Amino acid sequence: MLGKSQFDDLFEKLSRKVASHTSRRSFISRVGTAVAGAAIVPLLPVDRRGRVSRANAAESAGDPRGKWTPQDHDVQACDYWRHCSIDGNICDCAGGSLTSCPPGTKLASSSWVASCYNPTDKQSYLISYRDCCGGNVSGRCGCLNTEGELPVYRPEFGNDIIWCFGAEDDAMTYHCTISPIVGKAS
Amino acid sequence: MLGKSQFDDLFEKLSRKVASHTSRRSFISRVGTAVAGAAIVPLLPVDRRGRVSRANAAESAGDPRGKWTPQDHDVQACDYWRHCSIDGNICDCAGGSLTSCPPGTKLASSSWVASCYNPTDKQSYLISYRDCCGGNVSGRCGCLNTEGELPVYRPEFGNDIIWCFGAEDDAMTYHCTISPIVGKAS
Amino acid sequence: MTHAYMPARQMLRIGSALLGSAALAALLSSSAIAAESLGVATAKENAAHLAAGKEDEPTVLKAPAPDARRVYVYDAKHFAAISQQFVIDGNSGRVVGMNDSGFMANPFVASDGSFVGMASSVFSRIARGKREDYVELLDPQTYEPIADIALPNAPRFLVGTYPWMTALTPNNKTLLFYQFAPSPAVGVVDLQAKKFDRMIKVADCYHVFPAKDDTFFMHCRDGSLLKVSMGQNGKDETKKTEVFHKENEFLINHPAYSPKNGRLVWPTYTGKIFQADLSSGEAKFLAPIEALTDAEKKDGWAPGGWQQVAYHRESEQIFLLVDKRADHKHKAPSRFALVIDAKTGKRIRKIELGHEIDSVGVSQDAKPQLYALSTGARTLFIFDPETGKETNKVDQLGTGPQVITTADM
Amino acid sequence: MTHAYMPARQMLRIGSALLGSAALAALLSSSAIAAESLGVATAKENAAHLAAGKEDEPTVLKAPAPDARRVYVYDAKHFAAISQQFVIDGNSGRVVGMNDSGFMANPFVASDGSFVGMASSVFSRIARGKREDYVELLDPQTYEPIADIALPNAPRFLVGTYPWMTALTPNNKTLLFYQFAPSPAVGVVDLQAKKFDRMIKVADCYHVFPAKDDTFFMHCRDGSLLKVSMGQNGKDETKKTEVFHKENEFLINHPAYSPKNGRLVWPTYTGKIFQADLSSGEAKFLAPIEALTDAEKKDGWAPGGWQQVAYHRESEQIFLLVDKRADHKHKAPSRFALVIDAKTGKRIRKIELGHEIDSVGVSQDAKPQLYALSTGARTLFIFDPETGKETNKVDQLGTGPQVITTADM
Repeated sequence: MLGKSQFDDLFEKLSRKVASHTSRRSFISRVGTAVAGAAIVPLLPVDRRGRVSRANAAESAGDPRGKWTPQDHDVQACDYWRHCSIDGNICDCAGGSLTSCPPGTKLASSSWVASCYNPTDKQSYLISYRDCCGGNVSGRCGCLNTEGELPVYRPEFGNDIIWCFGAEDDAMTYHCTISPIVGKAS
Repeated sequence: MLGKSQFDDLFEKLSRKVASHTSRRSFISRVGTAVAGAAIVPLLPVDRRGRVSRANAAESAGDPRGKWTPQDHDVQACDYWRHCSIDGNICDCAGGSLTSCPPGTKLASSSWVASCYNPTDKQSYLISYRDCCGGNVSGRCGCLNTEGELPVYRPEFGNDIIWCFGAEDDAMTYHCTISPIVGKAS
Repeated sequence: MTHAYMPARQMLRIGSALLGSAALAALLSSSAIAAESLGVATAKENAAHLAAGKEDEPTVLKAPAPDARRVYVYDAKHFAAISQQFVIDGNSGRVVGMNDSGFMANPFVASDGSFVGMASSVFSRIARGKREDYVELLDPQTYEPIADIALPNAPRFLVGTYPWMTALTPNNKTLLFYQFAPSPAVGVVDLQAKKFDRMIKVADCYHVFPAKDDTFFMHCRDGSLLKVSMGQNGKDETKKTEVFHKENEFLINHPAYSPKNGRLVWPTYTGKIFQADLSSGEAKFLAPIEALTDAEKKDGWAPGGWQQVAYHRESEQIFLLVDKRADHKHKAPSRFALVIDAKTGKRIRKIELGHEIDSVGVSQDAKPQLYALSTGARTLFIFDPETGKETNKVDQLGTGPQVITTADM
Repeated sequence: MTHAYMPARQMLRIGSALLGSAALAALLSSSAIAAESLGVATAKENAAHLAAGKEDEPTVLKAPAPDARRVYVYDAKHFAAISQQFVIDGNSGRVVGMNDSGFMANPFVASDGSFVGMASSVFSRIARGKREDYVELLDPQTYEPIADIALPNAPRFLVGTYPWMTALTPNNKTLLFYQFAPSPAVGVVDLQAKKFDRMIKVADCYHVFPAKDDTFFMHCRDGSLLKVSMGQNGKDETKKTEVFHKENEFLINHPAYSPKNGRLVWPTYTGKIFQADLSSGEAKFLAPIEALTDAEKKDGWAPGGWQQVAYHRESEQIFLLVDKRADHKHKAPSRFALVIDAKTGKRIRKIELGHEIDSVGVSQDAKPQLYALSTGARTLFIFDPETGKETNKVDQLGTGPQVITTADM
């Protein structure tokens, strides 16, 4: 893990005040390198406390607008806790796993991030959603979750984007998404 | 309409005894030319009487294996009488009509044929199904009807084939199918 | 070939085996009606034609000339490598054509109806291999290609289709498109010369709102707009406006914009609507509107969907998709549309749409149609916004129809 | 991006609003189970991994080495310009990979498991423009291309996928594919040299059944087989067998065939099963079998579906999809499979599949799995053919999955 000061530095860079003066190219390469490298970099959302999802007794059954209620027992279901801001298809249903890409696809080095609440240990974690690219969309286990999802001008939290930057062969088509943890959210 | 003798001649050519000694290339060009030209050629099925569909009181509701029961009042429904051997998408739902192709597509000059029973005038007609080609499949009003449909070694009655031969620009992708009449079946 | 999908009418025939009777009744009362009446008219025509002893003469049809009620529905097919556009005549509710496109395409339509088109990307082997970005222009009645313009260096931003990431200048002569990586830029395509012109490097800003033929605006991460003046010989200039919204006022991804009068209508996640008049070539910010009352907000009301807002130029009315929803559900569909006076901020009415609606659009004629697209139902519902009544519907629109395009006529 | 399609599990959550309780119960008892258990296992693993303080290290997985129970489901997506193949491990019921292909592709798999592949066609602009036909070979564990072989002059027969229109010779070194227009021919692709070799002109015959590495058979319009001997330097010879079936005995489009023992199993529309042993390089016709009794036929029983028949080599068992049906409904799905002894013609059992099944396949191991694909339900059901019990299922298989491919291991 990076030390506190580096962490804060990164945190600051992601806020709009600093980032508006920063080339996005460098932002992407920084995120990309950090995530692809061995070091796990906690890309802390700016307003993480407000956007962390919390388990709630209110059931969302039957209502697409219902509250996000994460579970920790089925990776292939859209309400699995780590998928709290996934927009696309779960790779575990396509020959990949929760954290690895299916055969024949390319792992992107870039990602968007979210803080997701794990109902088992009651901690929030930073998920760095990585797209598996270079294949037509899998079509299996499609989900649209938007916990903490921000507009496109805050792309590091935006899940509409094809996050295939940095994939081998410049493979820019979307197949599915994995949900690895890159650190604790708090 | 062609005279009786030519009709019989064509009829003979479509039976297996003659056709097995005939190049398929010439068969296709003959069918294609005849259908594309101004003259309407009745491509009579060999065993037409057995394969002509008949209106029947038994309703097929709920059963994909139920008897074909044609109607004459809705062109966009799969059980419209002229669609008795269509396998694909009705062009009327895609910007075409019952007998013409949608804008942007190419009309094939080849076709497969079937005898369909018109419940209004209680006559059977030869339908020469023409594919509209050069566009991705329309996806609207998809139907699978197989009245009188024969195996692929009798291709003139086979509806699995992409019948885009003879379309402008050699457009060989399938968009939808039209159901023009080319003559009476008997 | 076996067909598993089937129109609603077919569903009904096998319905009893699959669905309960309540569900069946719902199907009967909704999806089947619009298409049926179209098929019925055609059947009568053809029966008369046959009875009169006339011959069928197959040909390829032309679509009727486009008017303000020509509406285009784009289906990105949930990130599939190829996609599809449905062209609909809003007057009849008839699909009059379809256009193909590649991965995450951006459709556009000329405000004078003279062409339609899209920026698109294809790959040599379905979803891998050599990538080719191009702009295709199509004749608005034959849908045959008028132009196919190569975009060098694969500059397109691949993202869930954002209508205002790709835009025509008011004179319809230039197409502007957004580039995200490797660094923010806007591509300029000269449609008259049928060639790609240049990339304009910009700051950390997004979207493209053409105000004049040589001027467009963008929205920046810091909450300002960026004015970009396209100069001769690539002498482009950029200038930021004031910051007009706070960092925690999150603007939705799909504002409404009219190049014709330069009006930008931009709601936040909570229904605060920012407006700017860009027609002069300078940004004039109008007083923000609160679409929802404090009581409604407290009760959970908020905008939601994909294209959540539409703007009718002549009447200056804003249409906003809203519903009661939990936090962070800003992309879940809505069952209601608010009609708001853009001048006064007053709510004119609240339309109960009766369906799960993801996107709205409005025709720009004097008595407009309101278009409400349900991605889940794959159906475009057409409303009379004055009465709030559903007047027509078009079903079987692909697998994930999501974007409505209308001409700024 | 908005997702309208959703897994069965998700359906359940909004189910009460859309479906009656009976339909809900049916969903609960069927579709959700298999996938759920896979997701549950993965969740446990990952929870333990996290609790142990271990880091996630994303990578790209390899599929397990293929065995006889590797089953491939091809989805032509109802004539769409691009299509998709799902690779399934029959043991676990898990999708282990997916492969992309173009318009009306033909998948094949090496009998020794050394590669998978497909003959495919793509177009430069989605569904128009320059057409390119090619054969692609893929590694059976990484699904990365091993070879991409161009087929000159666009020779492929574009038709609803017929498994036996494209076939590997027994040694897996040559791919043979059928050409329909402009005149019947069989294309020869040298997979070792990774190049197209030649077209062999043939009479008005169809299908390709490789009997030896240099010999294949076809079926002709006149009811005979055609033997084609591939000679050196393109000196090919053809010879017709006797006519073995009558003109009104219509052979279905998808027979079962084993290149390994040369057994061809070919039912008619009415369930009369012709068999030939091609292993010697000459066609030996066996006594036809009547799969259905006269009483059953009278009662409406007949075969039906897409791939209606499968053949298990070791046990010499034939699996045939049958159901009660009206005339001309030979492509409508079936709810039953007959298990027939290929030697004696005796019916061993009748399996009630409990679903609308379009295609069947069987693994070639000693205790085989019976694969039953429902295009409508987009689900592959796995049965134990001995007990007739459903043992697993794989859902969400594209939009119109239709063809099962297994290795003749």
